[in-house]
Amino acid sequence: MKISILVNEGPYTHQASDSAYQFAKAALEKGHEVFRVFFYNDGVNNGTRLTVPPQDDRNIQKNWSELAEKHKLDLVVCIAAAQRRGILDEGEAKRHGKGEGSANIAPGFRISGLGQLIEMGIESDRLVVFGD
Amino acid sequence: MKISILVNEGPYTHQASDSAYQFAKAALEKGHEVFRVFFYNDGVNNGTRLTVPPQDDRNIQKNWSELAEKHKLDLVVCIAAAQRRGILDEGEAKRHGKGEGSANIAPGFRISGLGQLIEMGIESDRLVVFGD
Amino acid sequence: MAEPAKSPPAPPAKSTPKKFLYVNRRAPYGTIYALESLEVVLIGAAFDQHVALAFIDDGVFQLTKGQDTKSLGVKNFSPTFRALGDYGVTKFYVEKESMQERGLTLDDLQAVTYEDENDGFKEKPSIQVVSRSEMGAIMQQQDVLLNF
Amino acid sequence: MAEPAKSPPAPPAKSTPKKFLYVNRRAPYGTIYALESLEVVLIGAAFDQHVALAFIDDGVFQLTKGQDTKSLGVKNFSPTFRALGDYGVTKFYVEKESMQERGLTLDDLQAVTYEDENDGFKEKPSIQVVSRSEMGAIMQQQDVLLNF
Amino acid sequence: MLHTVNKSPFQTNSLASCLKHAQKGDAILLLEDGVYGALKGTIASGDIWSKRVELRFYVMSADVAARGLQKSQLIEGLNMIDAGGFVDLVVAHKTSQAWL
Amino acid sequence: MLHTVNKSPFQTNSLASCLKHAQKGDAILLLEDGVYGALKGTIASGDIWSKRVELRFYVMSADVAARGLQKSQLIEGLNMIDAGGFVDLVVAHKTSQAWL
Repeated sequence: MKISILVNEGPYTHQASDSAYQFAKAALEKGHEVFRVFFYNDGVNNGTRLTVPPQDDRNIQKNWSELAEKHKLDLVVCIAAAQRRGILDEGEAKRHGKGEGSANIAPGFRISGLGQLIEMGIESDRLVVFGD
Repeated sequence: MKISILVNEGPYTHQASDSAYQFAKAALEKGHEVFRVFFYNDGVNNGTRLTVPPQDDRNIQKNWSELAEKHKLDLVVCIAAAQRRGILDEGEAKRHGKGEGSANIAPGFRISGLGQLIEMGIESDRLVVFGD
Repeated sequence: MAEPAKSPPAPPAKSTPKKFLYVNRRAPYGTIYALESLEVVLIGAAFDQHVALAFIDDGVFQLTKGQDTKSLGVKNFSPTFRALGDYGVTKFYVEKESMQERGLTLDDLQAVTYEDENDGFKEKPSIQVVSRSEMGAIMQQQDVLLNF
Repeated sequence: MAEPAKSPPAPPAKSTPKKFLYVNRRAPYGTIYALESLEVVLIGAAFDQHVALAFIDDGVFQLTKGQDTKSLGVKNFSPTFRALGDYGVTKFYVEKESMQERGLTLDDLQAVTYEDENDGFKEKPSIQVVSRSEMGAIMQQQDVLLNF
Repeated sequence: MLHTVNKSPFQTNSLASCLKHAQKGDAILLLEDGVYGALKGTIASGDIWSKRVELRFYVMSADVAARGLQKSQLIEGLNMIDAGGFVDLVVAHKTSQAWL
Repeated sequence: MLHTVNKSPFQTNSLASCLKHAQKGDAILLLEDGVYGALKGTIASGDIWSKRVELRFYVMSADVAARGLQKSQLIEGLNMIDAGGFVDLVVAHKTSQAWL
């Protein structure tokens, strides 16, 4: 079955991203297709490559990036929400004059518009929401 | 009177940072000393220079940075909370191999330890907490 | 009303529009969820799906009239609700019990209307006050529920 | 018990330790607040102030015994509470009514103890169950209240 | 229809509101801090107890374990599931709704 | 002592818990979504009404205006203040506590 996931909260502060990750992993293990994971609201903060969690803690961003690589997952960060919260890819960083090297989007994530959220609602058999 | 402020939430998602800013500004206008503003939990996200809020919205990070410059405010971002959430200064970015130019701490903010929070509790006449 | 536990229906073909319900349970301004939900509604209106908004619990506060955010220094987004009719978003289900619990009547909410193109562009109210049990039934009829 | 409305007392001299109360009102793991509050307590213990912890509302869940976070993949920080005695943090005020409302008894909480250096290093319980009105009074006696 | 509740019933109105809107035969999944709703003998447990026949209740076992809740403390007859069980629930219901 | 409440009493237990712990003569400031606690004729307004003599209540006027609440909808006798008034309240009380 084609399943999509919406994540509304950032890493560590709320359990939402952990729950979404465990759910996505289990869905893939059961042979379902994860059509897309959309990160909205503070959820965009999952997509920063700059996190350095304590050594004895899980690395939530890395978990997502690795899952994306392994299963060709589509991890989409909402552009409007990302701009408000300071998550930029190279194009965005340049466009807003933030300086060389300041793009902070993590591997496996891409920035796109809210239309991607609507589209995944249309295209997927199931949509599951995780938030605060 | 010597007043300190603790901000526990990031910009835009919760009103906490707006409330704290309005409070700090009013305290300064009344002639009080704002000894320190400490950003903890998701509050560290107030200190990213990469935000690009919509043109018709307030720029929360810039508000803080400008208030800090005007009044020589001490804006401290907790290092442990900042590492979890991907807010780094140049030293931190280098230490963790994040690449040239990737430091994203905003002007007027500095990264330091939790001891600064305890110290401001000891040194200040009043401590006011803003959060979710 | 209940879904069968083990036999999900086949997904609709791509060309069949789906029923989207945006469920608003939070007050405006204290958090950004109401505003960012509205941004999704605006984008979603371009997609030719069936769209409705539900306002329950503190979500009913999003529709109060006379919102004035000047002193707060944040954007007043309540007028945007009134513009939704032009985008074909004309179903605002507002829960009666949620209003009553909060001391609100329909008079405390702003008027939201649309022009019905199937009825000589007559101006009609978008807000429909429904009971809690009607709201529960409405939720069951959707294809996609969006919660923020 | 009430503070005078207009005549605040002078702040204590720098050398006088202040009374810090960490007020825990949230459950562990669903949000990070409990963990990050504990991190402040650990750092604060080095500062030679009077420190106490209050557990009210869902905060009482932070002290349940038998927490096992393996399947969740997050760090179990509940053993840290047991280490606080070694840092001189020996006052855990737990609210009786909050426990009762949640179906908890003292038996459901882990034992937290400290060695009393003023009493031959005898092992004593750190947890003190107090009534809600006692908790209200304890809050009034503080110099700094920290809420996360 | 599947409802997910991730909040403590002692802190927010999410579970209460969910139970008022759920329809006969719906499934309710308690996860994250929502698992505190599964405790028996609390000021909130009456709500679930009175709906336990009309609705089907599921509880995320990893969240129960993390919070140190013992089986003997929980309302009888709730279904303990893991992330795979969560996926099965989603698949088995046309729609799901998160009571955030 | 000053208590600040920034949550809607319909969504969380913050105001209820605050009022159970506040002591005679304490000041309570409702701000952000906490101002909904100032509405009269609601399922939550009895709590404040019954404590209005024992405690002093303040409401952030900018938050009331933003939410479109009219004076006629609010419990009588609460003190409307601005950010400067908030500062004065903090100065006038040795400690403050945020019921987040």
